[in-house]
Amino acid sequence: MVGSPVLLIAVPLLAAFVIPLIGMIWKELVRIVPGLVLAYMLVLSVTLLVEVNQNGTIVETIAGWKAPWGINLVYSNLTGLLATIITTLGFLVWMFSYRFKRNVDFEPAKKYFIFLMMLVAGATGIVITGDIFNQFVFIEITGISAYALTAFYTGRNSAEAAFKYLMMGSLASSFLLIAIAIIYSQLGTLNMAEIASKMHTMDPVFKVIALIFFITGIGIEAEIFPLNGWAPDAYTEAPGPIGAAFAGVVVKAGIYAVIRMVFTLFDIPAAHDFLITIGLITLIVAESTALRQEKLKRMLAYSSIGQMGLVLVAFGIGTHAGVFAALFLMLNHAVIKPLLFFSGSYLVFNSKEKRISEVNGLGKFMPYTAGLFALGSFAIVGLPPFAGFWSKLSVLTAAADEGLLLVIALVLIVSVIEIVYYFRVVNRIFFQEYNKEESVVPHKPRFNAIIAMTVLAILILVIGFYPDAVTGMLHSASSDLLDKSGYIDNVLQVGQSLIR
Amino acid sequence: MIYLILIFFLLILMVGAAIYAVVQKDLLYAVIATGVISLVLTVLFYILQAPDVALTEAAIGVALTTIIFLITIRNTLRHEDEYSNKDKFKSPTK
Amino acid sequence: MRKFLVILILAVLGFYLFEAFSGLGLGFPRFEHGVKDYYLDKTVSELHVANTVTSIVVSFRGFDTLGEVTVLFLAVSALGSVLYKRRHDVGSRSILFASSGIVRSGSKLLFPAIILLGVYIFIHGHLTPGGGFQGGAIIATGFLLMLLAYENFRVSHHVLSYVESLAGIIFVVIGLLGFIDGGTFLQNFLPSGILNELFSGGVIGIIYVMVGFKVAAELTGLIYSVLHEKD
Amino acid sequence: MYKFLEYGVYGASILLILIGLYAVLTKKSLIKIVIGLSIIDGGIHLLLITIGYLRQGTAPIFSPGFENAAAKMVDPVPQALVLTAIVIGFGVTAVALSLVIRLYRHHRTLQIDEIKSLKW
Repeated sequence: MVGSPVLLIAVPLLAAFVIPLIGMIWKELVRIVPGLVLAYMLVLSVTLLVEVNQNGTIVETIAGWKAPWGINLVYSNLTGLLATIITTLGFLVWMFSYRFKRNVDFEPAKKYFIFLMMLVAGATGIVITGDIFNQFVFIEITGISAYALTAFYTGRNSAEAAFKYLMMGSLASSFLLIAIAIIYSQLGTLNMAEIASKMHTMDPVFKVIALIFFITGIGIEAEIFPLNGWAPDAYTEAPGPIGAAFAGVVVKAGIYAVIRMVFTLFDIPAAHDFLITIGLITLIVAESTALRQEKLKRMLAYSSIGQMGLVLVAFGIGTHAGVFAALFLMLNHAVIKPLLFFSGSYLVFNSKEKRISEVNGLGKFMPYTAGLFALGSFAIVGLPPFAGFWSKLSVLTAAADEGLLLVIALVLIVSVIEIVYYFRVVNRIFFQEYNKEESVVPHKPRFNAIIAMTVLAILILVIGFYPDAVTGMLHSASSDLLDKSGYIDNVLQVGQSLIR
Repeated sequence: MIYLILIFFLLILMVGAAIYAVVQKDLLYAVIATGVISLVLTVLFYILQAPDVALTEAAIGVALTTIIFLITIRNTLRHEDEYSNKDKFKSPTK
Repeated sequence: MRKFLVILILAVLGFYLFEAFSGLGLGFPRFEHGVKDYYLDKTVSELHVANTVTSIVVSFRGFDTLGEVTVLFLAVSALGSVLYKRRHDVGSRSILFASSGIVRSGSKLLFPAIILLGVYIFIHGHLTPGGGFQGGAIIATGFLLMLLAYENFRVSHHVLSYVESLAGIIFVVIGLLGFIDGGTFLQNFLPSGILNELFSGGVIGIIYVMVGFKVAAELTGLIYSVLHEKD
Repeated sequence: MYKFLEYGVYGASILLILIGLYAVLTKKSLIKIVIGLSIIDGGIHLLLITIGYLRQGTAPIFSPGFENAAAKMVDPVPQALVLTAIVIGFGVTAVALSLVIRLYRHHRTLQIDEIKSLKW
């Protein structure tokens, strides 16, 4: 036993309280300590994942109260996989932004790293907790860190984006609280496993109302279609690496919360059709909006929303193959989109407007960054030798098994749209003439940023050429998600064996 | 009976204060009305046998939230429809 | 037009919510096997804590409380970073209104009493209504009173930051000690004493006092930094 | 008569939520939006406490000599949840107001349609 899941939450919280004190001793510690904590979280989550793979789900109780009564943390194949994705990205984002804002005052830099660490810790908490109110608390932790990071630049638009995000996030948490109130008033418990086991006794009307409130509440973090108004602005106005953190960390946690609700807590079959419908709408609207964008980060943001729509569609298929495809998509998106954000933020580093038209001919001046951006673009649209290809293929096969021809047709059309807008950018980078007036002044990426991007690129290539490296893990994670009674038994029984 | 009438009075006061807070154009009065809502909520929590929550609401809802709103209004604008004193700031000599 | 649409949506929403909740009934025991009976039982028989809300907030759902003080901590940090100005031209603070002599001397008289009340409330959090949040918020209102009455009343940012960090560190460390001692985070490792005595409930009292200090420091810091925001 | 009370308490808390939502969705002033958010919070807190209420119940605090009074106590769980939710709501309100102050600093207005430099 190397540690336990609770340390994934407790250590960053401890570090967050310690940082203001040690910052008075040596200022550099403020940057180093969050990195150490994130690295520790990464190592811990990986070792725990290995252990879970061998010995089965770990259920951790808090304060010695067995499962239905106390709060418990569930570290299974699924949650462990997502927690590993989240902590990996958190560490890479830290590494990318290590020397970020170095020339600026001490105060904002200190807070930047605290917020980044808490964003990752909160998202991990959302994923591994087994209690709906505890999940609400972690959503708030993630939310406040995200608002603060969005408003980090003192330019005029960032505060507006942050306010928009805060308004929607605050409404979302209100809806979540209403849903929690409905569930508690009916079942008298807050533990997810016990809710799932008692759900059949609940009045169907209440069930539907509660599920609607839940999905509206969490859908805002998960960027589901009518609720994603905050996302493009927040991605655009936040510092570059934070866009990657949103795409890789916050959204993953939100999607996990949605699917946990649909697959485990609520036994409403129509919810799957609902996921497919809402996912398709999200996909089409977001991708066709992305086509019209003029700013690079906005385009990436809409593309990210579209990918989440595709993930929801794949989850909505509901079979083992569908869930596998969805998890594969999430993994790939978590690897590729941060690379695009990282390299994209260096491409338009010196630009004020961050327009796509400004990247003309940058391929000559910063070949490495531009090459990585191109690699990310190829991977995300699903060109054969890269990572995205396998996940798109598995979505299509999963849909074909169920005979969902409309889904297949729409996904293919959308892929074409994706190819158009990504290749437009790649074409501008490599095949257009560099123009002194219009184009950006190239900016050489720092050493730590290059390492972070290279790690992501290697991951993409590994998944692309040798997908078997991850498919085993994804298969066990997807059977874990579909095994509802197993989840309930694990939580309630392991809880009982730990009675003091 | 008296008890019920008291509760109804409180509920009506609370909803009335909420409507007033939304309709009122003068933000200072709107904020005071929000404070009234919190105050009534405090009493209601006490009646509903939740003294812990009543204490929290009294300290945080009535005192701190109202004050922080008041400071914000003091630092910004007092009227909802007031269209900024932009011109004033741009040309103070005018 | 937009308003009518909104009112229509809200009417539908309100109808369903009212349908859902008016069927519940007010004041009847609803569920047979809810968690609340267990809590009410264990708080007397095992934890020896008189106030059930306290035992839930600190022990049964103590993780929520840890998250919650973190939310406040993040809110204070976010406030500081959002209102941060590069040029330190925040000289005098904006005064809400000039206070008269009566207010000044009244505040001076009330201030110790308010602080005492707050401390009393969070020390007796496990026996009487109230606890760390309530006591901390009351202490913060005491500081608020002084800040409003005296223009040049100063609270040291460093002291607030120290208190806040130390209280948070002690909270997590107590949790980790429970983890080392009993195998689960936040587990009680002290004798739980006798019901209705001041030293009862094991770590619950200590944790709630720490929460009290932390909340007081955080809320005071929050009010202070907003008050010093001058346009 | 008691039935009216039941409708009254639930109705009032739901009305608070709806009034707050109306303010958030239609009002143009930033501070009004934040006021709306805090009204919604108040409504939800009342709703939760009402769910836990027990007729003729007592507060969930044991006094000496009444250690077996658990059956007549109101539900303590929603109270604990509301306690947490109030503090979190205050934190979010404070962050929102600080953002309002910063927006005012830049734009010299609180009207949403004048601040619209990003697409809403």
